[in-house]
Amino acid sequence: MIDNLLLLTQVPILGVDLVIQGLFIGAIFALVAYGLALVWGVMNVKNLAQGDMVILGGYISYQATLWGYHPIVALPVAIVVMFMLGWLIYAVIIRRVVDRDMFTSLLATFGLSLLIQQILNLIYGPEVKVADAGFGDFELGTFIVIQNVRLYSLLMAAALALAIVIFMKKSRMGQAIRATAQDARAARVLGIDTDQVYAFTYALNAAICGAAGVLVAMIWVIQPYYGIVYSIRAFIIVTAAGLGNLPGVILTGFGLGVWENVAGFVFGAEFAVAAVVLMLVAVLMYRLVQLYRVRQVVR
Amino acid sequence: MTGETANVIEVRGVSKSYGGVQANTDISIDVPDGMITGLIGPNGSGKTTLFNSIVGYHPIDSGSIRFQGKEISKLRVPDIARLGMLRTFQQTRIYSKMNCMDNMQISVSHRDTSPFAIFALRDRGEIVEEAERLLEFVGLYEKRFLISGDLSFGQQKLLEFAMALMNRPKVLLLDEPTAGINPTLINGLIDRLKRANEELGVTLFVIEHNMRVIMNLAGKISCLAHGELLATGTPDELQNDPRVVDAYLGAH
Amino acid sequence: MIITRKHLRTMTAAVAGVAALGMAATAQAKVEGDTIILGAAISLTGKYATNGVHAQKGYDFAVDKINETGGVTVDGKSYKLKVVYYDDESTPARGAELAERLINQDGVKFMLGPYSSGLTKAIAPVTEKYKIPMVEAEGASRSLFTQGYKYMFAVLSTSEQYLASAIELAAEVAEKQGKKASDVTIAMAFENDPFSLDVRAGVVDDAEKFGMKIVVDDKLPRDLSDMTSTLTKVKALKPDLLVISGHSKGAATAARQIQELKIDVPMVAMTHCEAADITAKFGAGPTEGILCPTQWSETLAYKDDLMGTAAQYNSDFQKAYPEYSTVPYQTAMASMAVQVWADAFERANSFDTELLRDALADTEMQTFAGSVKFSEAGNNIAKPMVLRQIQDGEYLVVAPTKWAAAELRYPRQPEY
Amino acid sequence: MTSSASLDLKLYGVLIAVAVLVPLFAPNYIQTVAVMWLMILMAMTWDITGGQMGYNSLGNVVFFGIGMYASAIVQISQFSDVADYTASFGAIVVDFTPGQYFTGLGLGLAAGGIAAAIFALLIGPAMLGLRGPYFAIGTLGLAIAVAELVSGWEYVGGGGGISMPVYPGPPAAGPFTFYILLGLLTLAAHLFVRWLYSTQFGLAINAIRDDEDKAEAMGIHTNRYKTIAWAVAAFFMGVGGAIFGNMSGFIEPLEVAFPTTTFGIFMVAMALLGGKGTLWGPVLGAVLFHIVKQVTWTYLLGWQWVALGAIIIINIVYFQQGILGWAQDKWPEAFGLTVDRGGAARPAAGEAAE
Repeated sequence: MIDNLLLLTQVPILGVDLVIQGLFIGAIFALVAYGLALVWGVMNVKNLAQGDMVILGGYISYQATLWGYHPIVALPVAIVVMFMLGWLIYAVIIRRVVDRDMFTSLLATFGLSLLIQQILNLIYGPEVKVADAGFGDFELGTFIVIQNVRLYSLLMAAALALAIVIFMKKSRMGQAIRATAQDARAARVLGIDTDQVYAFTYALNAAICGAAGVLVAMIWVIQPYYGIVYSIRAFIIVTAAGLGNLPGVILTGFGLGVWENVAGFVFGAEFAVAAVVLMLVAVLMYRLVQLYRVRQVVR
Repeated sequence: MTGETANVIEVRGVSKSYGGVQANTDISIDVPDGMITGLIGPNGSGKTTLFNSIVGYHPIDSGSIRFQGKEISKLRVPDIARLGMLRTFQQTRIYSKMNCMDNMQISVSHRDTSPFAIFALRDRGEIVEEAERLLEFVGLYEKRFLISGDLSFGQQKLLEFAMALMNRPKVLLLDEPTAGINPTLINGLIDRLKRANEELGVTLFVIEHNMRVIMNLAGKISCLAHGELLATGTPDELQNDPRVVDAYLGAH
Repeated sequence: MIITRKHLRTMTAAVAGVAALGMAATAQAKVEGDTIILGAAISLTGKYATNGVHAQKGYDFAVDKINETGGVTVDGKSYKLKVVYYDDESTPARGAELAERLINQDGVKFMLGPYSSGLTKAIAPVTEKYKIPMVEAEGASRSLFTQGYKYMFAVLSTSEQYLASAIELAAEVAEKQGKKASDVTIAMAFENDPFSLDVRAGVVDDAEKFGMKIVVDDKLPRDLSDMTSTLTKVKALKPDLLVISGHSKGAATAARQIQELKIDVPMVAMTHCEAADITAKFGAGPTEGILCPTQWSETLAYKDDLMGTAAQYNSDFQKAYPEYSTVPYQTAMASMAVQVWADAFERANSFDTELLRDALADTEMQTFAGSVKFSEAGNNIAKPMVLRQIQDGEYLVVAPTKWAAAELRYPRQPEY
Repeated sequence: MTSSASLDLKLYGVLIAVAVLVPLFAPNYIQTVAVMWLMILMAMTWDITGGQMGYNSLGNVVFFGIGMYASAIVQISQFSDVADYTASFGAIVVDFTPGQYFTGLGLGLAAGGIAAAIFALLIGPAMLGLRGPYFAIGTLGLAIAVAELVSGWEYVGGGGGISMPVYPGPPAAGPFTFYILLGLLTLAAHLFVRWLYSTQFGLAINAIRDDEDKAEAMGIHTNRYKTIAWAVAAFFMGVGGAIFGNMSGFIEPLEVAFPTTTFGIFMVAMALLGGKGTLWGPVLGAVLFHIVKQVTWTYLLGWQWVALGAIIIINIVYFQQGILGWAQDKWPEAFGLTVDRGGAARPAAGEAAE
């Protein structure tokens, strides 16, 4: 660990590289987390199947390459397919857990996540798959190599996030979603079909995941069991940033990506996951201290 | 007026604000030992905020709160409860999946923290007797083995009251005990509150909206408006205080 | 009291269920009519499933081949082979439970190994306990062979040899260039699991032997999908040799990110290149020059009567399973294990497990995948590990010299 | 209440009968039934906090792993330096006399339980301050974090794992011993939990489940009760993990000791299936779940996990109160609950039913 820190001080450009690569990772995390924040905030569903939906999107782009298309073609396809699938999942499962206690949605979506994993495993097998985009790269200075695919992904994630924000602000459905998030009962009184809103929100989240999955397949590798990686990070980000706080989610997403990369470098790769998950526990503890109902502010 | 009686609660200059809204400003109230004291005021006048400050739900911004001469403004809810000051809730709170007897049994005072007390078997004679006596007192004896969540709202209120008595508190803070209760039953409730005060010696500090009730019940009443203490006095004094009348008329 | 009876009935039903299960499954036995039943718990799902399936296909291919050519003759009678599989879900606890189940409930007396050292470690104590001989083809960890197991035989080379040959090669190259072997610096990235750590131990031992310096020593988490931080270190420290082991997942991730970060280490060695099929995934250019240790190569000059030469096995297998563009060594090793069993049955001329164990211990045969002779500890000491290099998209043997089909290309010149 | 006591006796009788009959008549099933005992133990101890106290942990498996590793360290340090042992990759093997082995095993089991309980006492006050889903997510994170930290801890072999001391004596005796140990532990845990629920403590954790703020307002030492309840669960999980580690023979962090996404979630699913917050629900749920798992695994090879996922979803979404919860709603009298049949209760002092 000391060696690694020394190395970092000797070759400071390494730090820049780690941060840049971390930001790329973080962009994807932020996208997935934003979807989670949406379903969590609007319908109070904690979607443990979040990561598995991402992986599902990844397999859609892999399937596109099998059929001879460029994986990027799968982006709109994945958005549409996942939107419909999300709607279906809502109708069959989620509709019944929306009003239940908070633990129910966690477990039900865990079951869903098992189901998605295993079905993908049955169809595609457990092998690692990739969808190579072949976008090339460029060099920044003499040391840092930037993959164009990562840069494009970052831009696409940003564009997607922007589109969602505009949608939320301008469209009727977006306004209905925001109204429902604030007070579902009041929204119903105002004549908003909250069931429809919920279905749309969940489907929208699935579509976001699908899009993220396409990017994941082009940048990293996919495997039926990789979902949990994204689920956990999405939960960390949303827990840390809070619901309904898009800038917070995005910033935290970037922060987590960078932290994971830097921690993996400094503590050694074997502690990268631990560093991320301990961050979750630390965030929770911090919030706890904040909320702690002591008479006097905690010193 | 209460010169001879020791004050069990002394609130001095308490202020509390929530996110910019001043809920209580420089409030001082005494609750004399062994009496029933009332707290009135229009909606949003800061009554429940003051209650919450006293029982330890949130820190106060300034001022002091003493219970039996001991400063408690920095203690937390359970610690204050163990000192012998309990409160009931405006939205009645009971353990809704347990039956009435269990609700009563777990409400014994928790001052004794030895392992013997923690792991003592339930259904012990003296506790059961006490619980049955108090349930009888509030008129729920026949329903003692019902799941408490299945009781009517009024019955739940009575159960909450009985649970509080089970704890043998010195002071009981009641937040709108008659809210949501069928008006025909209110007299029975007033009667029980008075008996609890007289027979069990529990000092009561009551928030009440219903003027008829509080005039009937309390020996001394304080009135809040816009987070400030408007007046303190006997029921008669308050009823004739134009500021109080204004506050209520202005509010309605 | 209504519920009391109801309750009891439910419990009784549950008990009956457990008992019924017991009755249902004990029907099978070690030999049924003219079929010899072999048992295997193998990873058909979970993270080892890729290679688990490779192994299963290897078992099946050899079984089919043997059955087609007349089966196994024991005591004058000809028997067919059959394998009972259970899915161990890539988890050791499951594997041990399944081994018990195969032996106890299904009455299996002849075992084939699972995939991975971790699973073999979990299963070997069970087979040992019941004195059931097991021929395994996928558990290479040397810690398997220090336990004094008497009933376990491994046809493959042990794991510390996997990348050790790469270290030797690096030493050779260094000396050829007029440097000292001890000047060589090594970066290591190993998955944090029993198998990969064992490979790592072999590398560390050899590196110590030559006095080489290890400059990066990262252990990759098991659900790794990104090794940027490790490779960034490699990039900064410019070692002479980069060694990586992390099953198929690690190989795929490493191959991709080595390309992306334009790692220019002159020598890169990693396990499971073929299993992960990195040349097909990422093309010949970026993977050019990567060294891949293998238990077997179709270019080796071994042969036997059943499978023919290594090359013949290669093409026959691809005919049977067209989805394979290259045959992973896991498959070849698995086939070899079945051949060892068949040979032992014929030599022992009996189904007695003790006689079979002794016959296995005395095995001395050549197969398409190499010679077999077991040490006292049960590992195969007659078969070397070979090192192949990806040259223009082809896997060509470059070491040891005896088998070399091509010159080592050093330093590697990938096209990123 | 006496009827429920006699019912309990009968059920204990059934369990003991199963425990005795299996080795006699179905000795091949010892291993499977031993795992079933473990499943019961997991579901039951999860239910202490999950069902009875309303704190739904997704990370109780952390105690299982800590117990397992604590026992491994204690047992191995009886004869060797642990770091040397793990670094040797199994080259150090010691033949134990039964006396040595069982002394080590006894110490190991005790250490497993104690280490897990201490861990719960240390983290309890902090973690149990989290409410609702945050507690669930926090405990899940904790379990994953501990698993990863152990994976990186070279002293205990990191991701490479540890081979446990080999059971001395004839081969069939080992599983039988662990079968008995797990059976006894499960029985002891159930008796202890049953007693616990019959005390003031049981009422207190029920009160916390129903309304924690109210419980605080009534002066209950909620933090103390919560932490002790979790530590009780941790102790039994720790001993269970220690036994299971010895039974497995080889342990490693992610899949044997801290199987967060399998055992960790199964224990919740089992308790919910049988009916959480009841004494026998988790037992029933664990038995059924285990049987279903064994059957799907045998007859639906390759689809077993799909089936499992579907079962969990159906259980949660359509049948949340679980089997006993459902029965309790249907026949409340049989569970010692009284229902208002209208008119039975005397209108007390003018307080008629509203």
